[in-house]
Amino acid sequence: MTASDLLNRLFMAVLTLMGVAVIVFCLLRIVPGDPIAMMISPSATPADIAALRAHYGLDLGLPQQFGIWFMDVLKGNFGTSISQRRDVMELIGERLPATLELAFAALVFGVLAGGVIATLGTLARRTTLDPALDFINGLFLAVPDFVWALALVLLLGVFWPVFPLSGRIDPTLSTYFHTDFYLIESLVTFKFAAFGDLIAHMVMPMLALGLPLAAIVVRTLKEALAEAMVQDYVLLARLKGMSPLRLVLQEALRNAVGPTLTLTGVQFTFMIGGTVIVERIFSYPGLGNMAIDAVINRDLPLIQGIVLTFGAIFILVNILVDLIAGWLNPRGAAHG
Amino acid sequence: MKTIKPLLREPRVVIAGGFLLLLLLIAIFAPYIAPKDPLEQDLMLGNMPPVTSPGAEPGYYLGTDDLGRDVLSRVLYGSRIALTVAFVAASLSAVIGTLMGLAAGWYGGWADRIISRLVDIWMAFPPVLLSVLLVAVLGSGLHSVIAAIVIIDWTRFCRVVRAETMAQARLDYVMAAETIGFSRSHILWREILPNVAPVLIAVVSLEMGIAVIVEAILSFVGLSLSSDIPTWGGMIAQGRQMIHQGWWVFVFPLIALFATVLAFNQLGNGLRKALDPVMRR
Amino acid sequence: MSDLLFEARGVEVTYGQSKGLFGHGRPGVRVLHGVDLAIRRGETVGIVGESGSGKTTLGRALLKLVPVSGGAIRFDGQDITNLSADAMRPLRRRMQMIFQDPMASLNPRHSIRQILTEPLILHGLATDRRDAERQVRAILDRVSLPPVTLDRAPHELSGGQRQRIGIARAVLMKPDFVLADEVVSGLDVSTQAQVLNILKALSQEMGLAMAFISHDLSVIRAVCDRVTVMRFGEVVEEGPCETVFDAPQSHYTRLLLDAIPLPEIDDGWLTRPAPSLENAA
Amino acid sequence: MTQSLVAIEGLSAISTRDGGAPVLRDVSLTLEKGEVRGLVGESGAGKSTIAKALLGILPSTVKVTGGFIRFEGRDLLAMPRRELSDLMGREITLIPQDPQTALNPARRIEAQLTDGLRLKLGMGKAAAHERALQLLDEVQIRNPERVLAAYPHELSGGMRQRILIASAFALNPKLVVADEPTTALDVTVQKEILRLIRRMQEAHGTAVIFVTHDLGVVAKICDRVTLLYAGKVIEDGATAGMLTAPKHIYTSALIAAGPRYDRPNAGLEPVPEAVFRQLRAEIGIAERRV
Repeated sequence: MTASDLLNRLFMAVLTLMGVAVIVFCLLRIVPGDPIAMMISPSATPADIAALRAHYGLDLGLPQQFGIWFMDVLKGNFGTSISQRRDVMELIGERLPATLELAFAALVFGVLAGGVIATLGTLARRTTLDPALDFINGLFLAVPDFVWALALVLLLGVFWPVFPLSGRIDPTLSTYFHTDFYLIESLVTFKFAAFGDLIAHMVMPMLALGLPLAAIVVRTLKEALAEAMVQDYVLLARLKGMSPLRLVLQEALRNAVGPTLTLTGVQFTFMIGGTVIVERIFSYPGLGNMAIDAVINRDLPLIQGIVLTFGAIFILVNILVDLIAGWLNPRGAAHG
Repeated sequence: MKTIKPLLREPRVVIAGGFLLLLLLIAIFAPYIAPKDPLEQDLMLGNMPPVTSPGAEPGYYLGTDDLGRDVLSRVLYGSRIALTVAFVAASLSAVIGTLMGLAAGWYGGWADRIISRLVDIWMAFPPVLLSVLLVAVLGSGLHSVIAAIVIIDWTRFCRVVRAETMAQARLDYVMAAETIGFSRSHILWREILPNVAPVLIAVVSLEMGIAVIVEAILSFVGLSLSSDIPTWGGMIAQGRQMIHQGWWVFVFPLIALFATVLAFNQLGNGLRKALDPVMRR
Repeated sequence: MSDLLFEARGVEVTYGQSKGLFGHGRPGVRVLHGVDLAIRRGETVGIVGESGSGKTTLGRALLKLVPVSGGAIRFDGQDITNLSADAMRPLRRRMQMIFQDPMASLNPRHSIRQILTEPLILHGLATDRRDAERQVRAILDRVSLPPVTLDRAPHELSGGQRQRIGIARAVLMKPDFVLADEVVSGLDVSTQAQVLNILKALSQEMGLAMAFISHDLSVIRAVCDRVTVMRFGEVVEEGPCETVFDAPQSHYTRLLLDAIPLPEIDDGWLTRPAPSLENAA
Repeated sequence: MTQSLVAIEGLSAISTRDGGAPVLRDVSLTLEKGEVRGLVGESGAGKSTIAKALLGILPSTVKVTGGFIRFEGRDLLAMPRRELSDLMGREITLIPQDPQTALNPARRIEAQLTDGLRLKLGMGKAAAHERALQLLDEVQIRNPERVLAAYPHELSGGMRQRILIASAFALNPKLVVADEPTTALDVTVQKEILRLIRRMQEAHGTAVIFVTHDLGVVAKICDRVTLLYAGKVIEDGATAGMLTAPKHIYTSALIAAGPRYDRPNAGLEPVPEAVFRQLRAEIGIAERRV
């Protein structure tokens, strides 16, 4: 990707985010149910309500509301949450690290598990293990994160209760954290008890998100590897006496990661989207869980802030994936 | 007839299709099959386990929930909502998404630029959050659930159809049709669409599975339908609350959900393989 | 009426040009640098060159299947350089094309009957379906294929059979001009001879003008009246076959001819130095 | 009588995918040290299957049903896996058809060219580098250092094929199997590559099995040639003899079918259906269904 390509991408990203902003703004103005009505006491007078409406800018016309809100967003001001009466950015800042830690853990799990299984499957080509693996993987591909999460609740939470069913960390473990990246912080500050507890809480949501990703990685990578393995260069390397494992890792893998990476990037964004429901199921205090509460409470500023945050993350991931793919592919320069 | 035969040779199509057909019959004839009224409460018979466990109440094969409602009947009735949402939402989003995808992939230019940008914007929303938001906006009820799914998932068809149309458009048979003098729209509908159809049909089937899941998620969050109507997602949410008192309220609708999604998925993949006319050499 | 059917002057084609929002966009690659070509009625002109010579692009530019960025193309006295796709359509019947890969150029979802009869009906060349069927059967006989072929799908035929369908589709339109792009490069020698003979005989019977693109000078000599030798998007040499083959003027043509291995023993051929060339690649 | 380098005796094989259809029918041929032997035929003749059998890389869908392939007297088909893989790449090597797919796009030329030297001969990095430079010089590549550091996509098709030839001759093999090595190339490049293969073969005293469908190429590079049809040897002998005085009617029909730029009025005679009928009768294939 050349510098001007990157500029183009960034410009498009800004356009997309603006589109997201417009849509979410318009959508929220037609929400039935008055957010003000939910936050006031029954004894409030109409004057109190009007004052509150004016306070949140709800008495202005839609275009003005959008204009004011959008200018504020550009300044990094997402407004104040109606239900929690706190700064939206602050709330997001508190919850986002939990979601990011979960998503990255699931990404690492999915890619590692998928990569290892795809490599083993490729080594086992032309044995009975291979079609069996494809069949099982086909089943895994069909199960979405929501169903995984529920199945895990049942299996590892109830029938064989090895992992805690909800939350991010045991509240009795009153460890004080300086940042909201608990997992990373506990690791670098050697708080191993906290680290272990964080991991135990994370295992189930991570599996629910990571298993579908792993299945996709297995399929894509295996197909790409199979395609590479029948190329003449692999045949020549085999004739030169290269071992099967080296054939896969050295000859085929590097040519197979390109297509896999692009697809994994797309799936990663889907997976971040999946955190919303998975966090809900495990009462994991992340951004997605807060988002659903915000919708239920009709907390417009908070919803807007969260949706834009998710949008920005998705777009950023996509650009990153393109950058990595361009850097991995030595032919990219010749094509550009 | 010519197209049926290869379908029957694909085991995934036969097994998954057979299961879904059975499910459809159950949904249609639920009032005749279900042993109890799914809404009938009997607080004396709350939290009864399935018949295999000790202390079960005869006649309540899969046990009862905390309000004494028959789990089996509720699971059977739940298939009605699931399949309605699956068929209606998937067909509607398929029609909208396919039209958009064909326009973008074949006519290109401004149509493509606008549609692709729309899809990009759509892809920047987390789908679950957007569906929750949409149902909040539209108000709960079956129509809202279907509308939310269509509004979100037309992009899935649009992306697949656009990419496939562009791939087909590069093949020589399209250029051949052009040299013969067929109009652009003739080439699109008569030459390209039949070749896009296998992938499209497969995605429709996959989308049906996704729609079932989305409905379940919305019910789980408590936004889909009123609790009077038995839905798998609603039962799962209810079962999740009382999972330590009785696992059966949670497990059976989950199994029904899982089997249905798996069947739509396998049917889709089987169809994609069976409908490919050319065995690649 | 002029006896010139196709006339191309200074044709330029540039691929991959794009405008970017930032920077300069992509300049694109120019693959044709001002090519002249003239094809008379009833005449077969060979276009020969190695990979990257632009021969295929030239053929497609004549038929306006790729955008032309410079020069002018006249067909039967009419300037078609800037005709829109709609304005081109009535002319399409008169200029047909036979493709290199007959599998890719036949719609895999259509039967041979559909592929051959639909164009006849589109252009009103047949009064009704029965008339179309009659004409199609006659042409099948002419390309030595049995009538049962009509009910086959493209992938059920062999390569040589498919290519004969390709020829049949082109000549059924009773065109004035046929573009044949590497039509035998995928075929075995025995099949190649049959296909070329059919093509040659049909073009003579129907008084067809033909542009015959090939990398194989021997094939060109067997089929063509005149030949244009191309290299790097330019014409290197042009003339009647006897002149170009028996007394080539350019070094490049001589180099090409010398490099062809003839099936006869010539011990010195391998070691003999090639005719000198100023800028050998 | 001295022992032939390669002796194929009564080799038969079937395709398991195609309902057990024979792909090789009782094929016998010999190859002497240092000679270039052409395997020629149209598609489906089985020439490529023989090449793959020699390299021990038959696809899983092809099953050998009888016969031997002896390399210096040892039966390749019965050889233990270990011994076979030691032989391949050292004594028997391959020049593949398509230089586009025969070099790994993700690895530099040096790594790919020295694989064999390091894996089979256990050469160190520096020694392998020296040998690679020598090899590139042998196949007339100028500025070899730059080529060694390059990725395949930075080189032309002809250049890549030269590297593949250098790689095939790197370990002084006794037999090189060239599987349609010039089919994907332009005609001017083809001539250079043919010349190069011949020169390398003579310099190293290597025997070459040259698979091609082009009788012209056979005429220019092969000492002897075997013509196949549907997995059966139709004619076998010195190249000059076969081209000037073919013994089988199919051979002469095939020669007459090819057009020639120097004889505008000859060639282009389709192989008569009677010839195919005779071939099928000789081989024992049932009449084709239409």
